[in-house]
Amino acid sequence: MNLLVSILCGFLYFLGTSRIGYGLSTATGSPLFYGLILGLVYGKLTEGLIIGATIQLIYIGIINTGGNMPADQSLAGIIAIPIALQTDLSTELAVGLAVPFGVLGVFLDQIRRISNSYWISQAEKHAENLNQRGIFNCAITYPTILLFFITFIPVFIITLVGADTVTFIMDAMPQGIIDGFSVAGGILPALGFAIILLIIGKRELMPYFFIGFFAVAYLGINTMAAAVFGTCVAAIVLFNSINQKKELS
Amino acid sequence: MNLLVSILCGFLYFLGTSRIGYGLSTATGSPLFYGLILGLVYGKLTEGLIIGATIQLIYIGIINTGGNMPADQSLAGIIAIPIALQTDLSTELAVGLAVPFGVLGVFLDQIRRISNSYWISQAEKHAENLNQRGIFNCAITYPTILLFFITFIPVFIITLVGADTVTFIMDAMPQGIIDGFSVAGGILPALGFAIILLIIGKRELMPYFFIGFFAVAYLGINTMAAAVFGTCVAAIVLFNSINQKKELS
Amino acid sequence: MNLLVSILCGFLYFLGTSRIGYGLSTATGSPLFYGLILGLVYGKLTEGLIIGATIQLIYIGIINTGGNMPADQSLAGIIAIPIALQTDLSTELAVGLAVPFGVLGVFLDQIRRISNSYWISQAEKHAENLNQRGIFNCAITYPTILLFFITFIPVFIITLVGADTVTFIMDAMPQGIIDGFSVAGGILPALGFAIILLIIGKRELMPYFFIGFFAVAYLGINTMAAAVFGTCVAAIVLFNSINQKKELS
Amino acid sequence: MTSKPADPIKEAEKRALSNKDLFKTFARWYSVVEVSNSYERLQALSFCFALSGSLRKLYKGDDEGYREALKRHIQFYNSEGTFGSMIHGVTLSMEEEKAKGNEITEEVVTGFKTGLMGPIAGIGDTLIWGTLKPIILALACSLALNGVFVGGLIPFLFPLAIVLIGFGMLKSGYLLGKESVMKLMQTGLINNIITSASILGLFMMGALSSTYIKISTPIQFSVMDSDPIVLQDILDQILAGILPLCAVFSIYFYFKYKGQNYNKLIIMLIVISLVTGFFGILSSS
Amino acid sequence: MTSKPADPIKEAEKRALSNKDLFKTFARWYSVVEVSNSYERLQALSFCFALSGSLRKLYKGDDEGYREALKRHIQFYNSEGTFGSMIHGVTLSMEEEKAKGNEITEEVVTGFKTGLMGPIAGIGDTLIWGTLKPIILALACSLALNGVFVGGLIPFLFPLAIVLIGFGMLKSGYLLGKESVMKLMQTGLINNIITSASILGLFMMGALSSTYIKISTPIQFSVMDSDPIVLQDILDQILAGILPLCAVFSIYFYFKYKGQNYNKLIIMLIVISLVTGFFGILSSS
Amino acid sequence: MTSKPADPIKEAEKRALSNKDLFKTFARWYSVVEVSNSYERLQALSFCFALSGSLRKLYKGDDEGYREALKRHIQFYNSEGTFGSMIHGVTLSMEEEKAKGNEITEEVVTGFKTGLMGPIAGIGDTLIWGTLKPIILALACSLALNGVFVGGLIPFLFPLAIVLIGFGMLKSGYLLGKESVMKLMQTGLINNIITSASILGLFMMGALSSTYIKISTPIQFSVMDSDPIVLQDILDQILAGILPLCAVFSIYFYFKYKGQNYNKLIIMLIVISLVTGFFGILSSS
Ligand SMILES: OC[C@H]1O[C@H](O)[C@@H](O)[C@@H](O)[C@@H]1O
Ligand SMILES: OC[C@H]1O[C@H](O)[C@@H](O)[C@@H](O)[C@@H]1O
Ligand SMILES: OC[C@H]1O[C@H](O)[C@@H](O)[C@@H](O)[C@@H]1O
Repeated sequence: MNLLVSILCGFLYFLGTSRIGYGLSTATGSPLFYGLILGLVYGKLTEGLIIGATIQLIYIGIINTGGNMPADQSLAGIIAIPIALQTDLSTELAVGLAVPFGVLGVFLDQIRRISNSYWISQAEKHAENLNQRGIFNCAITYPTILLFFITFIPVFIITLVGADTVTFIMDAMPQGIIDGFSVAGGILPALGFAIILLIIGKRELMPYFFIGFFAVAYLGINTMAAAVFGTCVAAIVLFNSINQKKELS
Repeated sequence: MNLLVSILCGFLYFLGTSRIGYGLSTATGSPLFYGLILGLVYGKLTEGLIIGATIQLIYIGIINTGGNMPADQSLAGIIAIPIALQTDLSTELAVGLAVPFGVLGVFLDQIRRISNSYWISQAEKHAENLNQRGIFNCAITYPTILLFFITFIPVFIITLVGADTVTFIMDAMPQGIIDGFSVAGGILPALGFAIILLIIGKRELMPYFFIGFFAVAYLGINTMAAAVFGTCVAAIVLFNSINQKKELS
Repeated sequence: MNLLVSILCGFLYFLGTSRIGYGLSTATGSPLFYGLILGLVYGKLTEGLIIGATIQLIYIGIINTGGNMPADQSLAGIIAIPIALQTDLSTELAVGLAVPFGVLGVFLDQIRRISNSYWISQAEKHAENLNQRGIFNCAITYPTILLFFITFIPVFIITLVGADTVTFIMDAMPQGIIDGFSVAGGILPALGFAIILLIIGKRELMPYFFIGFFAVAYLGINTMAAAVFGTCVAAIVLFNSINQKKELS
Repeated sequence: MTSKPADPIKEAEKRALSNKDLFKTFARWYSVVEVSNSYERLQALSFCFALSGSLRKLYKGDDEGYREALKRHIQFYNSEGTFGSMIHGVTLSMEEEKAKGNEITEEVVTGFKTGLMGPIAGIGDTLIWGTLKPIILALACSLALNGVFVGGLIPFLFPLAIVLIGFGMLKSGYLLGKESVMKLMQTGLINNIITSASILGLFMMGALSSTYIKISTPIQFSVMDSDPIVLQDILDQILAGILPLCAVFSIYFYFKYKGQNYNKLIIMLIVISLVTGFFGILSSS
Repeated sequence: MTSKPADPIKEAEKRALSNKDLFKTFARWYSVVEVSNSYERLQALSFCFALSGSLRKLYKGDDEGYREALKRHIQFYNSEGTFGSMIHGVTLSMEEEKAKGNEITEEVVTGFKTGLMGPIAGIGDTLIWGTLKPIILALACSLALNGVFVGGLIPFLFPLAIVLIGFGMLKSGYLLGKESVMKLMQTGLINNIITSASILGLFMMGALSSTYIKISTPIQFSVMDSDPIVLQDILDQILAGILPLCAVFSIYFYFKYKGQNYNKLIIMLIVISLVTGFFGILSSS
Repeated sequence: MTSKPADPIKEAEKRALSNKDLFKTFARWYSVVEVSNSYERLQALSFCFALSGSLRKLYKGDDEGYREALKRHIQFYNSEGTFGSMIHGVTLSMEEEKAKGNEITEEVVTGFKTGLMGPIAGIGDTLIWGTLKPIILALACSLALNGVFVGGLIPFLFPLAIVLIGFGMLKSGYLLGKESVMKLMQTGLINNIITSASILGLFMMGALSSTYIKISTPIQFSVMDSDPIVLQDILDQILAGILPLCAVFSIYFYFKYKGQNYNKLIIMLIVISLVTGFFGILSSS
């Protein structure tokens, strides 16, 4: 692949995992955003958006509770999208390519969090010395510099040499496997939703899940409509419970 | 009609009204089930299912409160379905044929329940003598043997000779009458629903009836969707009322 | 325009604003009704209904709280509809013609209500003299006679000479302006709805507004369906709150 | 259902005013409510006229009492005509007491009237004019737009409903009397009813807004030689009906924070429509 | 969810009847419930037969006690068979006490049975026969009408559900015993459950009415040389499903006010259908 | 609506930290929350760094106090960053007291922090990460899949919302102080809010599951020379979306009963997908 594109990818992955700005990485590191940028770069905006969104969906429900990242949507996206755009891979195969990297990225994050233990021990000393600047560096400068190496280099290398390898492999891929990846792309979003269910799914509120599910299945409403109706119902329940409390007291 | 088919019909009607297995006759005696079996026998599966379902719908809401059978779906089905399949009757005319037998079947059931009074008086004596076997026979063996004669014979005869008679009559039937039977098929299910309304239709819950009605009329949802949404709403109401009770106490 | 039609129009406007029969003027003075009558007169029933309904919609949500009329749907309708039917005006232009008269009509109503102050001072004297007949005349006869002049004459004149003027003007109207009036026709109904929101829109009930709005937008239900579902939900809420009160006491 | 209301009606037979008297009162009221409405005293004259016949009967032979009563009820009065009929009923029952010589001061009668006319106007305007009227008209419009001529007659259901409800109100007001009506107003029931009606009303306003506010944008543009991008399509994907929703809430907040100058706003809206229509920013859809 | 019910089951091991005994009792009951149903005593014989085996075990060696018990339970009994199984369970637990020599009079046992059989029939008829059965059949019909043969087998889900629920009821009746069951019946819980089930039932009846009552009118007419006006189209614009709704409520009110003579009504309906069908007033749609 | 919050803000002017100080604290926090996250102490360093500036101001001239404070806040801390900002606010208000010399022991400050960080993490993870995030991303995806480029930018609404909510939280935490916040946590209100948010969240998860889990079965078979029967058609008639629903609940129960080993499951799922896809048992639809 083009050297410049590889550099861009390395940088985008660094940006998307830098975590500067709480929740900002959710945007800057999203396959969706990568799909937009790389789609523009390759002059294939629509394809970029579609592949980006398809990969995004796999990770749509994932939460990093307690800081633990169950899968790395950014690595999945930043590897699969440019290679797919470059080699005109189908969306299904792009998913097949993305998923393993989504798993691998978790290890990179573990390296980051292990190494961060060192900086906090340093920061304690700076605190003792009332050295605000030192705390600042431990909190942001050093971890970020280290991160740059952990993130930029692997992505740069993989995207640089990956396209050829991938073309080679994909050409030999039987249709059955391609179908399998397409199933994986269809089934993996269930993971994130199941996790959220575990967190917020009180038994007595589960009917709302089913209403939402079948409102889409039978009435064909879209996501935004669901958000609107869901918000309205939630608001009614909230106001009701507040009112009731008032009446009781 | 073929002798074997008539024997089968007689037997199916006996089975469907034997009442061995509480609620089992709801399945074994359903026009739907008859439609399936007879459809297979005649090699007209689809027609059998459709006629069976159409007759079934007439009786879908009927309840035998206090053991009183308001109409006999089994007799209606077991007469109309084979004759219709044999003579290629339209579904509307099959309904027209079914309905009178649905009324007549009630008398057969009354014979059964009247005669059953005899067995219970016998059973009391067996109870006195601690004769479990005797009680068993009164509870099941004798009533069932008797039932066999009440049910098998009439159906066997009617189906044996019925087809020709029906063909003869139906050929002479003006279109206006056929239209009338078709209206009857469309209107009769209302009977069962009205009865259920009488039983469970508390005034303050009637809005749910209307929501269900118009959800189908305006949103076009099907029966299963209605069941799902209805269950969810009922569950929410149930959990709510339980919760409220908790908060009060 | 034809003299007879103009007389009819004058009379219809008088009738529609006479206010004899509380709420009756809502029907007799509605553009919808005018559209029906004038459509019949001109032999263009469908056109009359559509123009009438379109103008009606502009004023659908308007309430005369405290007797103050914010806009005069009757004058709007009785001027625009006959002229439009006579000169084959498009519905958009009919709206453009209607709206200014809807504003002007307010002044006529103000004259009426100012002059009515005189009659009440008269009526007080009759009360003193126990003169029921006198009260009657002050309450209905005199105001109605006066109203006849305020309403019949202007409408008679305008409709008599209006058509030609309008044809002249409208021929010279650029398409951009026509588009503008069409936008006005689409946006003006919002006025009435916003006013009703001001009156009944308690914050905690606003979710119902949004549910209604998006039920139409996403589920495509029509007005009647909305009325049915809304009534059911309102009834459930009512019965619930009554039940709850019972349980508490 | 039929047995319970029977009692008060029976009881009514012992009362001074017959069902026919009450109906006449209602008929007078219904006919003139708004005819003599003036800025000064609004529905005062109509109120007085409506009661005049029945009052005459109550104060039979007592001209002075009758005169006082007439003067009492030609004072300022304004409420919603349908639900407000209940006030007429209660007033008559109080006048009946008074005519019989029971101790009811003029203050009590007038106090009751003026105390209730406000709240009941609110209820009636919400239920009758803010909910029932637009629902009926909306149904009528949708039929008419489809060329069904019945649409032009449906609006007459509205005065019909008013007559039925209004007479019921007057009658029950008379039969229940002041105490019961006051009690009714104080239990939460009336609030529950208003809340439910507001739910229906708001739901309908939402539905009507969505159905009958018809604006969209015809704007299109192209990015990188792509097919023309239709802005309305994007808006629809984001939130269906976003423009009508904006319209109704813009007006709502304008009224809320800048005061309800209706005529000013209607002119502003027409100007905005002409400008945005002319320049192809908005269109009616 | 699995840990809590474990306790009473464990406890059951100290009880006279094993799980197997209970299952046998239920199997007998399930098999014969309606077979011997007579106008005179309805399910009496089935009740007696179902319990006979377990009673023998409880009154082992006490022939007199056994005889009394058999006679006690061949008396009038009628309830809904599925939920009613709970009564069997409680009865067995009371008989167990009695067999052990504890003071439980015959009146208590019979009183309990006859006291509960009515309410539980109501619950069961609502939940099992009025809600569950039509839902299952409706699903089956809609599959069959589309030619899916599974539709013909779906009705067997109904007896399956009855077996599962019924045995659960019998078991918990036996394990909980009279006091607990009475208490359960008295807390509002049972009412809440019935209310919820009625909500589901009514919702479904609405949906089924709308789906399966199929009438429309083929009437058409013309006004002023216009295109023919299709009456059904106008009805649909006014209120979708208005005719089926009228049908179900006409029958409902007929039953309510004229008594539930089913056969008379079915014949009337057929006559009406033939007439309206013949003259082209109604058609099936 | 505008008058009420005005008071505490006014009052804030008498407080040691200005609005600007608070904003700076939030900005620092917002920038670094997760950057230094370590397995050992998670957000400890970020918490300390975020407060360091404001603490300096509070302990102006009191180096020892400042040192103690810094060390106090470099201890283990983890919560959800947005709602958790309220803890920062309250902590600052307590430190302000402490700096002024009021009796607030170190234990109280730390106890408050560690006591609240858990519950607030739960709330925040539910509302912000479990509800808001997937909703925004889902909207973005559906736009992007339709080729609308704005879809790629919509995710930025998420950090925007975090900034707005988070700063509000920090500010109100500081202005309300410990007592008020504790009280707020104890009234049912917070529970009501969580319940409502969970309702929205669950509703959305249902909708998203139905929209974005895309599996179906391509299996077809024939019975008696009939047209091929498409299994998916039958499934759809039985229950729309039955396969996606099974998928999400299989995973749910796997997690629930076999522990949350995410990576193991993801690999299992891919293997299952490849096998079922290869043999034509499932397909993506
Ligand atoms: O689970 C609480 C909390 O843990 C970590 O600190 C982060 O992943 C946060 O995003 C999360 O909210
Ligand atoms: O109505 C109670 C009960 O009566 C009879 O015994 C049977 O028809 C039962 O199915 C029914 O449940
Ligand atoms: O607002 C109360 C009341 O005021 C006026 O008298 C009239 O416009 C009534 O229609 C209205 O209900």
